[in-house]
Amino acid sequence: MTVELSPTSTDSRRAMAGRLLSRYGILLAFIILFVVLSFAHQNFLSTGNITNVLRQVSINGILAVGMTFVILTGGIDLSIGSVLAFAGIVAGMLVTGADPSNPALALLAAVGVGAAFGAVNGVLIARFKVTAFVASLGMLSMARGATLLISDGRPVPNLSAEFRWLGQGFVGPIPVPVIAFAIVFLLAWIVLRFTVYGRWIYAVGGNVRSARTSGIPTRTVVFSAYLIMGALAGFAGAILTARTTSALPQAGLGYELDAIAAVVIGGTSLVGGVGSVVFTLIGVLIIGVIGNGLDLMGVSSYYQQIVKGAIIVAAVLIDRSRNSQS
Amino acid sequence: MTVELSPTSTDSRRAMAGRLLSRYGILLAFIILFVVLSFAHQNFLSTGNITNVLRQVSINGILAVGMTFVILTGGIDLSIGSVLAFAGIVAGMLVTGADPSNPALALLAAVGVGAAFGAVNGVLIARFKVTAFVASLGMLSMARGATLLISDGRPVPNLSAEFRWLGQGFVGPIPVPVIAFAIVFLLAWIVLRFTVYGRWIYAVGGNVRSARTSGIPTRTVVFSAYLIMGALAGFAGAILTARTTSALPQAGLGYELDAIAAVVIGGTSLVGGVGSVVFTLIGVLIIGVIGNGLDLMGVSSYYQQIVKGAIIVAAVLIDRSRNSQS
Amino acid sequence: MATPITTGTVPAQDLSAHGYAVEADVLLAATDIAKAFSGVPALLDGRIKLKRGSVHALCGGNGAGKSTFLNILMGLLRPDSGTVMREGRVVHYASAAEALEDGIAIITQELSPVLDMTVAENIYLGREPRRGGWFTDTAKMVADATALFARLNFNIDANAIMRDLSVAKMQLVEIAKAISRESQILIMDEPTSAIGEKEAGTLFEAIRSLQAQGVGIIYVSHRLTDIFAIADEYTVFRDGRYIESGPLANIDRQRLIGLIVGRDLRDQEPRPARERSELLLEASDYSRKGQFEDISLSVAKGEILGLYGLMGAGRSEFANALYGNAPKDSGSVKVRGSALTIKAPSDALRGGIAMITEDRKGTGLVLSASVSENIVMAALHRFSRFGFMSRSREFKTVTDQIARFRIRTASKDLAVQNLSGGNQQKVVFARCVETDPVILICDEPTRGIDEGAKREIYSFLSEFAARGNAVLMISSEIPEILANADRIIVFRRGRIAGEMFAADATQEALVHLAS
Amino acid sequence: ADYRIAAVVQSLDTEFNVLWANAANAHPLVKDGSVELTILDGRMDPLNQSNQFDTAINEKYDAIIFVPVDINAGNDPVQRARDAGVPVIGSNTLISDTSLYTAYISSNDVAAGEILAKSVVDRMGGKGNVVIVEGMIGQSAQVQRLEGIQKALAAYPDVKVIETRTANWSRAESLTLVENWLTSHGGDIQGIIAENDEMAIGSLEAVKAYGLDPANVPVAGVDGVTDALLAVQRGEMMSTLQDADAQAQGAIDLALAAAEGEGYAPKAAVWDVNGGTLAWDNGKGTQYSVPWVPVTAENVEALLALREAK
Ligand SMILES: Nc1ncnc2c1ncn2[C@@H]1O[C@H](COP(=O)(O)OP(=O)(O)OP(=O)(O)O)[C@@H](O)[C@H]1O
Ligand SMILES: Nc1ncnc2c1ncn2[C@@H]1O[C@H](COP(=O)(O)OP(=O)(O)OP(=O)(O)O)[C@@H](O)[C@H]1O
Ligand SMILES: [Mg+2]
Ligand SMILES: [Mg+2]
Repeated sequence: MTVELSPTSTDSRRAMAGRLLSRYGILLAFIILFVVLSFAHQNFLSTGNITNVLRQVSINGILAVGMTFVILTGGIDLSIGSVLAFAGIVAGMLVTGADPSNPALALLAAVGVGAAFGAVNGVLIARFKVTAFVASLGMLSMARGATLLISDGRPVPNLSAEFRWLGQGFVGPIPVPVIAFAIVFLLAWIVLRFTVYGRWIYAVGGNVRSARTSGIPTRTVVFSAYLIMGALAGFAGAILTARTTSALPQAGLGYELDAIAAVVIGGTSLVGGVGSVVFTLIGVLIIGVIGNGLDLMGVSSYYQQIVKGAIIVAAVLIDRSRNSQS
Repeated sequence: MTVELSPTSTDSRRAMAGRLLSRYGILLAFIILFVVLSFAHQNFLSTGNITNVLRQVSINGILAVGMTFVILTGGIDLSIGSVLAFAGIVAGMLVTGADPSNPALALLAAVGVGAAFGAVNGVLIARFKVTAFVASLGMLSMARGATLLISDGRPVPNLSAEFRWLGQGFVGPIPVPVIAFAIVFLLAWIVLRFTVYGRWIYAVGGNVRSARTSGIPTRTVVFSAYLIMGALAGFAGAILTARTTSALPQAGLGYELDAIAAVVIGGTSLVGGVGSVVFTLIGVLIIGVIGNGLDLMGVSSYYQQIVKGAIIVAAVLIDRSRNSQS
Repeated sequence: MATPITTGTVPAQDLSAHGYAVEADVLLAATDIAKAFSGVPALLDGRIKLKRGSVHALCGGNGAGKSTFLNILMGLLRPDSGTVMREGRVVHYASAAEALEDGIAIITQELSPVLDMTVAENIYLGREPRRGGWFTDTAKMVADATALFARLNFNIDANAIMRDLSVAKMQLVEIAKAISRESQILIMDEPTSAIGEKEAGTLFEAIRSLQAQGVGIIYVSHRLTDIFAIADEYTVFRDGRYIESGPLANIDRQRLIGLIVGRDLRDQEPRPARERSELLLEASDYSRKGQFEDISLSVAKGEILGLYGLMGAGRSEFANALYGNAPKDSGSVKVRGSALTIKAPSDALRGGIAMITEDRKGTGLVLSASVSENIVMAALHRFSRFGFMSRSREFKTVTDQIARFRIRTASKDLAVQNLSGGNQQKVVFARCVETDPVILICDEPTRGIDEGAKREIYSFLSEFAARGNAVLMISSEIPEILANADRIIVFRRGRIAGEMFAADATQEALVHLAS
Repeated sequence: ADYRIAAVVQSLDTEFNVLWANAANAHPLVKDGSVELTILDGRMDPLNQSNQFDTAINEKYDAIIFVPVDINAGNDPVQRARDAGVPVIGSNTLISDTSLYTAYISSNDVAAGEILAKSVVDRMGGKGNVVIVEGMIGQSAQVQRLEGIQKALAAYPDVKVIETRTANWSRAESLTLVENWLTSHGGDIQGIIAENDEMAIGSLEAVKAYGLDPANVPVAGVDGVTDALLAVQRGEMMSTLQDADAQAQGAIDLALAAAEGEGYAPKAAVWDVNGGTLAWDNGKGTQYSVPWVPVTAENVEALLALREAK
């Protein structure tokens, strides 16, 4: 017994180190990017800019956290941009006009509406076994149509100042959206890492049939992931609306791609079962920092797209090259 | 021995029959849609309209055929819209001005340029193991930037009439783009169904490890799928350019989603290894017929999006409900 | 020959002293092969010398490095060091394709067929019969596959989709596939772990005829009976090291086990005869069209009920239906006399029923999750408070289980897909034990498990039952079922063909009932 | 209905197009049902618009009103309609070969660019650094407004353009972009020229969030969307109204004139507003230019009231 055990324990430490390095390859890529940008532009590291970057990534960050749940179960949600817009309009309608509602109520309504859309996705996918791609693509179209319909295609202006604080306010030196993102991130991290429910999410994504054999309520787990995603899309919609000062029916176009990209750049597998919200955070920051850095340096629109694409690929290449021993 | 054989073979035949029915659930959905639309609008079945629909779907059809190859290997290509635009500009530049090139040459150039982009995707994905999603997302951005750069963000007008024939001409009563799509479709069908290479595409998507153990050059196969996709995106770019009469730098925005949707609605699994280009054709037709039918009936844009989303989900639901025995 | 038990390594030049034939007869020779995974050595000193026309048994406990070694020979893995010689040439295969080209074929331990292709397509994967250079000759492919099955006496429809086959049949397809390559060297990594004895017999016939044609076969199995039936040479690995090799004629079963396990094994105590008392599990009228019909059985407190049958007899399907993992047309179950509705495995688990499924990759493990996560997965409520995992409780339990079942793993946080096959099976076992069941259904529980660990599992089952629980054990190994069950029910074509007490049962009687 | 008219528009998820569509639906003859108006949403894709032309031609509509996504790609569908004998009336943006149109009614985007740039630069006192936030590259509004901006700036040698970048017509994108510019240039930006109102509003928010007084950093946009009118009312930005009513309802009258021929009397109320600069000309003209209306502190209340009424 001891004979077998002794090599194992030192080995396990070495294996651990190797795994950490390879898993954090994407962190390395981020650090390189960060250092390069710090040298490239003197203002990059200024408090003002760091605050900016964090505020800019917060919407995508909230969405990407939700997307992490969905992708961990092996699914995908393309509808979030439209759901975000719908929830934003709903929140906006509540806080405009002569007698605006309490902003908390509007926020709650947005989250609720988002969750309702998420629930429809969840039922279609978990109960009726419609491919996640198709179900959420259909929902993308439906939610956008519904958004345009209730708003008549026009922004909802004149939102109450209390509500706008959600997007534009500060708590001390920290913008409110950043705080919102931080809270969402922390909660997600705790849930995925320390709770039974988190284990279920990973198990279902890793192998549904095995998860079922182990007595895990797989349908409910899959459903809940879309519910969470929807609620977070609604939450992000309220905050985005507060930030853009009116509720815009065309808000959120293409946001799903950015959220998925953040998750995938972080290294979470689209197949499900592998990944972490911490990596998603790194992915979100990479995307945000690239955009900010290129704007700061005044790179022209054309080159910006080329450079942005190249950096994304390079970041993932750095990650993979550290990973390719096996 | 014989005792065991009898149940197995009838079972397998029954399973086969079930699978056929369930596989053609999507065809059933399409037929229902088709019949409903024929009753809903008297012109839907007119030759003119059928020709229209076919011409309208041909670009997405060509892209979706390429996407079928990629998705069968378990991959995805998000870059096709941008690659299409780039190839279109290249073709356009060749056939404009005082001394326009031969349209065949321009077509070839577009295909070549598309294939080159596809090759870069293929190398990143097959050789460097970058996730297909990330690699092609990076390429989406890079190709669009490059397109804007070479065109200086402006359309290339005044293409030669010979070249425009590719998009606007007819052979007998049939529009040239429809013929192009038909040829691409037939070739793809033959390749995927009857050739050894086709088997390999399925094998790689079904189980890479097993394919590798069996001596299939898996990397080359994966690479080739992106190469084909790129070439077809280039081809589609040339035809689109000929059809819109000038080469547009912003062409193809979001086309990847339509192509993927067609493939997935057809029932080809995003996991790879299962599906067929025939189902992709049905998916392409469903998307095309919905758009055309709703336009014919003059459904307003907002409702159109809602109805479109609902029909897509319904079509897949019909498909799945026939499939839920297992 | 009285070679003393060597526990160290034998220098290479000494190999000739062990009765090895002249080099001309050697198809494949490998020396000093080492391989580590992210710094953890899996194989330190792998060696083999395979002769033409010989069946060479490669023996070793779970995690000894056998599969790693064979995958290296096949070009599926790159060794860190060592030499492989193929008929005198030093070779470095960069891929399986090159090894195949060089006349080596493998049946890997982890079955990985292309599930959505037909049987024939799987068999001829990568070397499809062609027509006109580019086109697949499907008709020929199917005809060839059918002829192949006829020759091997396997009962498989060449047109069936792989996904629809049972694990056992998939394994037969893999065997047929490897044989059909007509290679000079055939590597078989536990080819019989999932199939019944009858099919194993068929396989042995095929092996003998290949042997007669001069093919060299490396054969890995934990069924020592099989090894003694078919092999003529052996090589033993232990903990990644080469231990000993020689002609099988010179070694007896007891000593071979000693070499493999590296310690003494106590003999299995025969199960004491016992009275049937209170019924714990009563299943009545289970049917599903085409799979199993009118199955009624009961298991008493303290009893181990064995289910025997030929491949495809419907035992697994019945057990899965009982557990809620597969649909049924009819059937009801009582636990301790009160009815239990089982619609999903969670219902069964709540009622105190746990199951080890036959297909550990498909329905057993979450391969991407760690050893620890897999072990606690079915009983998370026991490791949590208010929905939060208790890491310390998890750590303690997992450490205990790893020691108890001798799971050889670099760390409890290693993804379970990196474990050797036998160790994966032990993880499944540990998980079921953690649910603290009253009734344990185990379908081929010792599949791929080494002799040492098998004993542990048998004694665990015996103690488990003795504590007032019940076990429903499905096994295709007659000696296993005879030694461990109290009572045996035999399935034939989806129906119960008969029932007998283990004490009265014999091999012949069981086979007679089953076929 | 007596006549069936199809309107092929750019995209119904931008406010200006929605205002346009609402105005079209408010045309007296559409309202009373004697004209059946079908609005086809081009979803910002020239190919889609081309397909919709085919549908409209095949459906034998009496006339088509066209708001093209792309100047060049719009020519061919119009040619096809013309070949099929369906009159096409251009509205809002144009195609490069306007001779294909039966008639068109639009506002000159080059002129808009000039007004836009001038308004900002004048508020800057004719000197300082400006940034330009562009629309989606390649679209005619972007190309022509930029042309106008550059034309106007040529007259101000002391004005320096320090950044030019696209924000794709989007408020959220321009918000981020201008935030980043303010970081990199500190307070060194004296004026912001945005090619539409959405982006101007995003820029304005960034300016305010950076702690600058919008009075010191003039921001201007084009279109006169509701949020812009509100911002003008607050004195925070400048905008120029593009008259969607005139463009949409005028186009319908022109289409009906083409379909009915001689003697059609226009029904829309747009022909005599704005000081009579838009003359009906018996419906025989081929080009009608709708003047831009600079939004000022004086007219903004009235414009907002008009908007509320709809
Ligand atoms: N990819 C991998 N990463 C980490 N460790 C691995 C990997 N593959 C194998 N190992 C380890 O290498 C050791 C040898 O495994 P191997 O599969 O060769 O054993 P084996 O002799 O075939 O056992 P079994 O009889 O159970 O199949 C095991 O401890 C296993 O955990
Ligand atoms: N996944 C499956 N899909 C379809 N048919 C299956 C599947 N698994 C098994 N079968 C079929 O069900 C029947 C019963 O198989 P089952 O696996 O229950 O038998 P068994 O007695 O457990 O034998 P063994 O497991 O040893 O093969 C066989 O005809 C088999 O081919
Ligand atoms: Mg092994
Ligand atoms: Mg079985």
